[in-house]
Amino acid sequence: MSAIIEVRQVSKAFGSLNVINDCSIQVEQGSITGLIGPNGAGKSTLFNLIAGTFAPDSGSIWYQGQDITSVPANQLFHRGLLRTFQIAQEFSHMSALENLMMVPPQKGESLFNTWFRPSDVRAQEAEVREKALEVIEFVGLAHVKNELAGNLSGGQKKLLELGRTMMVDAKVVLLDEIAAGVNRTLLQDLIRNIQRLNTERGYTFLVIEHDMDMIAQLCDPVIVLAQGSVMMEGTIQEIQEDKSVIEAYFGNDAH
Amino acid sequence: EVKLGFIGGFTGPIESLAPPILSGAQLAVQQINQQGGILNGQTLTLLSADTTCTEASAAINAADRMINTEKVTAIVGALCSGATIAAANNVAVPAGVVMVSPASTSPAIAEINDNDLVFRTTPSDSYQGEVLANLLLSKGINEIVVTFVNNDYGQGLSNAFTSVFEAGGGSVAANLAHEDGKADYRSELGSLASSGVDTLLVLAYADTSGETILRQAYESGNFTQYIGADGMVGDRLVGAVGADVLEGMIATRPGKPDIPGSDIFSEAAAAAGFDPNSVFASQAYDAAFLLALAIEKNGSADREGLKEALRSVALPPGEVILPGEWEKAVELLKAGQDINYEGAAGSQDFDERGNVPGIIEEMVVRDGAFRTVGLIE
Amino acid sequence: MNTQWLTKEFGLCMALAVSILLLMVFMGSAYGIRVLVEASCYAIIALGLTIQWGYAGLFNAGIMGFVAIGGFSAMLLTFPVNQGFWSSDQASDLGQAFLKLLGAVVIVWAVVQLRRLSVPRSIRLPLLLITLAVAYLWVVNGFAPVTQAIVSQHGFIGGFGMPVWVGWLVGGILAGTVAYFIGHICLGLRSDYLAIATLGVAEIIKAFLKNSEWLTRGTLTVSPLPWPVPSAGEVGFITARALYLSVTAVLIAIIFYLLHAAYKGPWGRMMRAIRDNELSSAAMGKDVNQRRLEVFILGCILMGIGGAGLATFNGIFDPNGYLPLHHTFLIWVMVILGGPGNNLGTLFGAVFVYVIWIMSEPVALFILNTVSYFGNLWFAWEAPSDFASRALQARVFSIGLIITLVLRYAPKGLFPEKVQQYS
Amino acid sequence: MHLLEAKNVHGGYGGMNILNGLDLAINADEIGVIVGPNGAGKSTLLKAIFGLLRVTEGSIELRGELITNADPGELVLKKMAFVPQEKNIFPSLTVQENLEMGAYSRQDNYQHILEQVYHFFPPLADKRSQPAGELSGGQRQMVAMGRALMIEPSLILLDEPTAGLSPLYMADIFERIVTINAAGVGVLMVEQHAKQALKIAHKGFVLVAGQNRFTDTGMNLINNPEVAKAFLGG
Amino acid sequence: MNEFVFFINNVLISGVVIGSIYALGAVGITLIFSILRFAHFAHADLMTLGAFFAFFLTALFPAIGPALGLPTAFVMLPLAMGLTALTAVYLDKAFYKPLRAQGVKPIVLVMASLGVTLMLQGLIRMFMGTSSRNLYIDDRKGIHRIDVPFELANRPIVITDPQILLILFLVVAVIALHLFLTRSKLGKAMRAMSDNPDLARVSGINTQKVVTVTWIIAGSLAAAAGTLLSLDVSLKPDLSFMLLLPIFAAAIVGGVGHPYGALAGGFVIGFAETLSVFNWAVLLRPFRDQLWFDLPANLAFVPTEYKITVPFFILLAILVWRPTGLFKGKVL
Ligand SMILES: Nc1ncnc2c1ncn2[C@@H]1O[C@H](COP(=O)(O)OP(=O)(O)OP(=O)(O)O)[C@@H](O)[C@H]1O
Ligand SMILES: Nc1ncnc2c1ncn2[C@@H]1O[C@H](COP(=O)(O)OP(=O)(O)OP(=O)(O)O)[C@@H](O)[C@H]1O
Ligand SMILES: [Mg+2]
Ligand SMILES: [Mg+2]
Repeated sequence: MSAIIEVRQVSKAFGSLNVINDCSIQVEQGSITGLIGPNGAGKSTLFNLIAGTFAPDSGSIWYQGQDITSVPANQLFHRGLLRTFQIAQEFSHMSALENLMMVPPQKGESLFNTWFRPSDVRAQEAEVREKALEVIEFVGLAHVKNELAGNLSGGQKKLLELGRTMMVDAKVVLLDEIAAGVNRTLLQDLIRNIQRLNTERGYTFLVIEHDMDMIAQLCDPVIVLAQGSVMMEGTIQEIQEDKSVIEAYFGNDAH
Repeated sequence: EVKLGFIGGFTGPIESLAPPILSGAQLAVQQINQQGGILNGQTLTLLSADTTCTEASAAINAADRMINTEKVTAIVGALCSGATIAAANNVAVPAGVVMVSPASTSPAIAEINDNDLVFRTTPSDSYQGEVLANLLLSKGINEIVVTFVNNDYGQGLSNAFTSVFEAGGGSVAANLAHEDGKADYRSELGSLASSGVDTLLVLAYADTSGETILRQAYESGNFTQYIGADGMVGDRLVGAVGADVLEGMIATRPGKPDIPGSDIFSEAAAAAGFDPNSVFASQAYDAAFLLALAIEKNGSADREGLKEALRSVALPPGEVILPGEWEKAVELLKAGQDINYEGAAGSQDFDERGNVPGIIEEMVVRDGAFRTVGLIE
Repeated sequence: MNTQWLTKEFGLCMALAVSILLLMVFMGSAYGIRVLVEASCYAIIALGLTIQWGYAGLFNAGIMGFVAIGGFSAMLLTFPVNQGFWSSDQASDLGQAFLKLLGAVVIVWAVVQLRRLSVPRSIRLPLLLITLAVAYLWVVNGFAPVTQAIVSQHGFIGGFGMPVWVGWLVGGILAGTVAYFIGHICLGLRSDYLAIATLGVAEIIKAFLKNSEWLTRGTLTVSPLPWPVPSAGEVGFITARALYLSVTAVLIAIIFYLLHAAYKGPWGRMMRAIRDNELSSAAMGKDVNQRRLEVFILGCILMGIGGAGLATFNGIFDPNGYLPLHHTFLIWVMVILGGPGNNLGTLFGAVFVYVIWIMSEPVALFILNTVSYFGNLWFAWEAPSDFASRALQARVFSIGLIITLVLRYAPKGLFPEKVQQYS
Repeated sequence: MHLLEAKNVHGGYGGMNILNGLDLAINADEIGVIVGPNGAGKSTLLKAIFGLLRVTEGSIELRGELITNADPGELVLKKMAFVPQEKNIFPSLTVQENLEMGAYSRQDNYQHILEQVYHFFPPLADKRSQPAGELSGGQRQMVAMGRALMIEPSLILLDEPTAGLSPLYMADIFERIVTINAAGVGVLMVEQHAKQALKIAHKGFVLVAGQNRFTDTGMNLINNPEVAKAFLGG
Repeated sequence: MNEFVFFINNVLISGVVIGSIYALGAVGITLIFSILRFAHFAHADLMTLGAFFAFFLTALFPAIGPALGLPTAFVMLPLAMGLTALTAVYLDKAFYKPLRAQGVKPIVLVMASLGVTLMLQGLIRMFMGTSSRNLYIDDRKGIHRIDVPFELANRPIVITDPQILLILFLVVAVIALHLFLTRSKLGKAMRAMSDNPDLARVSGINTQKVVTVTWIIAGSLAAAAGTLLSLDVSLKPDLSFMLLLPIFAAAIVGGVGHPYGALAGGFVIGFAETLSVFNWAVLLRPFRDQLWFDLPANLAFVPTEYKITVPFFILLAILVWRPTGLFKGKVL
C-alpha cells in the first residue's frame, strides 16, 4: 500500500493562534483512516487544508504523488477528492434531490451544450436523476426529496451532506463528523455502506469522528490529533489504552 | 377646444425655474380665453408634462404624450435645450408639430434638421456668450476663471463665451465643468482659485449648483468679483447667498427690451400673481401667444400650415399686435389683414432657422437685488 | 398546487393585458405601443439582471453603465459617417493617439510579465507604478490635443453608418467585454460590496461617456439615430412603432427561450447552487469564480443589447440620461416585483413596472387637477400657482407607495421562484 | 403538578403539520430525553415549547401555567433556557459577549456564573475574546450550552447538546446534567447519543412522525428490544 | 507660504469637512446595515427630513441662536433629531416590520427602502417645493478667517461655524456610538440581534426594543448629518440624495458594521476627492525657477469633471485589496 494523501510538515495559523503545528500524516490508499482528537485540535482545519479550502502557511500536501498544496477545492473534486462539512453546508434554496443532482459534473453545465446539444444534456440529466433518487433513498431522505434543503432537520442535513459524496466516483472521501446528530440505527446502515464502498470500489476514507463506537467499527489506523500535531497513530485498541490520549481525549472514566 | 402642450423640466435641475415659466404661458392662455377664446369662441387649453431636463427619454415621452395622446396642435417648450432637441428630433418633427421653446438657448437648437418646425423666443447662447464676453472686456476685465454646469446649456454658453473673450484679448485661466446638484464644490473652486485669478464666472443654474458655488466661493475668500448669466439671475439667489457678498455681481440674461410689450406683460403678470422678472416667463408668454395667433390665422386646430402661419403672425409686415391684444388680433385676422406680433420679450421676428434676434440685459446686484443697468442689442 | 399557481399567474397576466388595453384606449395606440416598446427594451435589460441576481445571486447595481455602453455602441456604429472628420488630419492624428495607447498597454503588460522572470516584488511594484504613471501621462497628453481639435472643428468623430443590428450586436459584445474586465476585479466581492463596486463602475463609465466629447458629443447628445425599421416620419407613428415592437418581441422570444432552457437544465441548477452556498459548490467541483464571471458577462450582454434597443428607439444618445440611481432601481424593482429567478415574472415585472412608471405622471396630474377643480368649485379654494409642477412630485410619491405596497403583499415577487419537483 | 406538560400538541411550519398530537410531561426533578429518527420532529417540538413556532392545537403548561405560544422573552424570565440544535451562537460576538447575552434578562451580578461556565468549559476561558464564529464545532457547542446556563435556569431544553463534542466532554456534560438536575433543575433534551442519554433519563420519549411512539423510563426503553433495534442502533 | 495656506484650505479643511459629512451619514447606514441587515436607501431622505425639521424649528424660534451664540438650527438640533427618530421608528413600523415578520430576503427590504425614499422625496417636495433654503434665518454663518503668523502669508485659513460644529459633533457621535455598541448591554444586544435574531429572542432579548433603538439612533444621526450639512451649504429637498452614493461608498470602504470604519471610510473618500482634483502646480509654483521643466498651469491627477469617479476608483482599489473594507466589515 502507498500513501494516497500525505501531509508534510504543514502549519497554519489564524492570526496569532497556531492551529496546525508542523503536522504530518499519511493516509494509505484503500484504508479507512480515523482522525480523532479533542475539540479544537485542528481536525476540521486540517480537512480544509487538504481539500483546498484554506492554503497552509508552510509545508506541503500531496495527493496521489502530486503536490496539491495550492490547488483550489473545485479542481481537487475533479481529481476524486471529496469532502463533507462538519457544519452542514446545504444548498438551502434547492430541493434535497437537487442538492444531490448538482454534484456530478455534467455536459449541461456548459451553455453551449445546453443550447446546441440539448438531447445529450437531457440524456445525461436523466441518468443523474436516477442516481440521485437511488442515493436519496439510501440516506433515508426519499420522503423529503422535494423539500427545500434549508427546511430539513439538523440530522437530515448531515445525511444530505453524506449523500453528496455518493453521487460520483471518488478516490478519497473526507468525512467530517457525519455521525453527529444522525440517528444511531440509520448510522449503522451508513457505516456498512462506507465499508462496502471501501472494499468494493476501493475508496479511501479519512474520517473525523467523536463517536468511538463508529471509529472502532470502521477505522484502522486511527490518528490522534492534539493541538495541531499528531499525538499518536495506531489501531483503536492501542489508542484507547494510551495514557496520554485518555488524558487528553477520552477522559478518565470513559469506556 | 384647442390644445397646446407645455413641456418643461418640472423636476430636475431647473425645477424651481420652471413654475414661473409655465405661469407665463398660462397667462397668455388665460387672457385669450377671457377675450373670447380661439377659433370662434373655443377654449384654449394648456396641458403640461415633465421632461426632467436631464433625461432625453423623459422629454421624448412627455412630447409623445402631448402629441400622440393629447393630440395638441403645437407645443410650447421644451425648456432645457437637450430636452428640446430630443423632443423635436424624435416626436415633433416626424409628427409635423410646431415647437416654440421659450428657454432653450443652446446654439445647437439652430442645427436641428427640423423641417422648419422648431422655433424659439429667446436668443441663442452664442449671442449671450458673445455679449457677455464683450461686456466684460469693455469693463476692463481681462482675466477670468469659468465654471459651467456640465450639460448642453453650460457647455454651449461656455464655448461661446470663451471663444469671443479670448479673441478679444481676454484670458480664461481655467474653464471647468462641474456636475449639477452636488453638495459641495470646494474642490472645483480650489482648482479654479489655483490659477490665482479672482474673477469668477459661473454658468449654472441658481437653484442647484450656482448658489452653492457662490456661497462657497465667498467662504473661500479667493474671489472678489462674481459674474453670472441667465441661469443665475434671481433675487432669491441674492437673499440666499447674502446681499453684501454679491454686491456688484455682474450678470446678463435675455432681456425684455425697452418696448411697450414688456411693461404690459409686467403689469399683467403682477396682476396674475407671479414675478414678471422671472427668467423666461415673458418668453413663454410670447411663445404661447404666438402659437395661439398662428392657430387663429391658420383657421383650424390642424397642425398643417401652422409653421407658415406662425411666421406670418410673428414677422412684419402687418399691424402690430402687443401682448394681451387678442381681441384686436382676432378681428384683424378675420378681416384678412396681416398682423405682426411684438411681444413681451422682444419683437419675436424669427429668422430662417427659427431664431429671434436677441436682446441681452446687463444686470448688476445692487442693494440686495439684481438690477437692470442696460440693454445690449 | 400546480394549477393554483397557474391560475394566479394567468390572472396576473390577464390583468396586465387588460391594463395595457386600457392604456391604449386612454392614451392612444401610438403612445401605448411606444410604452410597450420601451417596456420590451427594459425587459431585455431586466432579464439580464434576473440571471445575474435571480440565478447567481450577483448584486449588480451598475446596470446603467452597461445599458449606456449598449446605447453608445448603437450610436457609434449606426450614426451617419462624419465625412468632415474622416477626410481631415485629425483622423490620422487620432490613429496615432490610439497607437500610443496600444504601446502603453504593451509596455505595462511587459512590466507585469516581469514576474515570470522572477524579478523580486520589491522592484516590480515600484516599477509598475512608475510605468503606469508615465504611460498614463503619455497617453493622456497624446489624446488631449487631438480630441480638442476634433471637438472644436468637427463636433465629434461621427458614427460608422452601419446597419442597426450591427450596432446592437456590438453593443452586447462591448458590454460583455467590459463586464469581463470588471468581473475579474469585482466578482471576488460579497453581495453588498459587489453592489457598491459595480455602482462605482457605472459611474465611471457614465463619466467617461459624458466627458469624451470627441467620441460621444458629451452632453450635447447625438440624434436622431437610424431605426432598424421604417421610421415614424415615413410610415407614421403607429406602424413604425409596431414594426419596432415586433423586432424587440422576436428578440425577447429568442432570449427567453435560451434562458429558459439554460435555467431548467444543469447549468441553472449549478448557478443556483453557487448562489446558495459558494463554499459547498467549490467543494463539489464547481469553479465558482469562472461561473460567476460567465453569468455576469451573459447578463451584461443582455443589458447592452437592451440599452442599444432603447437608445435606437428613442433615437438619441444622451449620456446624461443614464441616471444611475433611479433607473438602476427601476430595473431592480422590475426583477424583484416580478419574482427573481423567474423569467416570466421578470417579463411581467418589466411591463408592469414600466407602465406604472409611465402612467404615474398623468395619473398624478389628473388626480391633483381634479382635486383643485373640485376644491375650487366647492370650497372656492385657490390652488397655488406652482400647483401643476408640484403635482408632478406626486408621481414620485405614488410610485414609492406602489412599490412598498406590492412588496408588502407579495414579498417574494408576484411570480415566485419555484422549487423544481421530481416525481 | 408537572414542571412541564405538553398535551396533544399540533404544529408545524407554514401549512404542513410536523407535530401531530404529542404528549409529554416531566417533573421538576426529572431528566427527560427525547430520541427518534432524523426528521421526526424533535427539534420542532422544542421550538414549539419555547414559543418559536406556532402551536395550532393542544396546550403547553409550565408548573400548571399555560404557556402555549408564549413569547420566548417571557419564558426566559420564567427561568426557562433553550439551546437550539443549529445556529446556536452569535458568530460575530466574542465568546464572553455570547455568554453575556445569555444573561441579558438578568439585572443582578452574574459574574460568578460566568466564572463557573469558564470553569466547566476551560477551552472557552482561553477564547473569551475571540469571535465565536471562529471556534471549532465542539467549542461552539460549549458556547451554546454556556449561554443557556447563564440565567441559572429552572428548566433547560437542550437540542443535541453533545453533537460534535469529544468523549471527554460528552461524559462531562451528561454528568453535569445529572448534577444540575439534582439541584432541582428540570432538563428536557433531545439526543442521538441515545443510550448514554437514556441511562441518565428519568423519562424517555421516542418520537416518530410527530407523535410519541413510546414513553417510559430511560432504562426500560434501553432494554426494550424493539426500541433498541429501531432507534438506538441495536 | 500662501500656497501652503491654499493647500490647507483646499485639501485639509475641505477634505475634513466633506469627509465628516460622508462619515456622519455612513455611520447611520453602517448601523442599519449591520443590525437590520439591509442597505437602507431612505437614509439620505431621513437626513433631508431632519434638516427640514431643524429648518421649521429655526423658523419658529429664530432668535434663540443669536442669544446663545450658536446657530439656531444647531440649538434646535436635539429636537429635530428626536422628531426624525420618531419618524424613523414609525416608518419602520409601517414598511419594514411587516416584511421582516415574513422573513424576506434583505434585497426586498432594500427595494422597500427605495420605495420609502421615493415617498419621502415626493412628500417633501410636494409640501416644501423644490427650491433651496437657508438654515440661517435671523443669524449669519460665522466665517473665521484665521491669519497665519508668517510673514509671507497673506491668505487666511478659512473655516466656518458649521464646519467646526460638524467636526466636533462627528467625533463625539462616533466615539459614543462605538462605546455604546461595544460596552453597553443594549449595544451588545443590538449586535447579537444582527448576528442571529432567533437566538436573540431565545436569550430573552427584546428584539422589538432593539429595532426601535436602532432606528432612534440612526434617525437622530441622520437628522444631525442633514442639519449640519445644510447649515454648511444649503437645504434642498434632493441635497442628501446626491450624497447617497458617496455615503454608501464610505460605509463600505470602512467595512460594514464599524462606526470607526464609517469614519475612516468617510475621510478616505473625502480626501480622495479633494486630493485628486487639487492642482499641485500651486505648491510647485514657488520653486518655478529651480525646476528643470515648464510648470503647466494645471497639474491635477484628474480633471474635475472626472472627480465624481474618484471615490469609486478608491473604493475599487480598497475593495480589491481588502474585500470587506478597511475594518473587516460584515458580510451579509
Ligand atoms: N477562521 C478561524 N479563525 C480563527 N480561529 C479559528 C478559525 N477556524 C478555526 N479556528 C480555531 O482553530 C482551532 C481548531 O479548529 P478546528 O475546527 O479545526 O477544530 P476541530 O479539531 O475540528 O474541533 P471539533 O472537534 O470541535 O470540531 C480552534 O481553536 C478554533 O478556535
Ligand atoms: N423551517 C422549516 N420549514 C419547513 N419544514 C421544516 C422546517 N424545519 C424542519 N422542517 C421539517 O420538519 C421535520 C422535523 O424536523 P425537526 O428539525 O423537528 O427534526 P428532528 O427530529 O429534530 O430531526 P434531527 O434529529 O435530524 O434533528 C423535518 O421533516 C423537516 O423537513
Ligand atoms: Mg471540527
Ligand atoms: Mg433536530
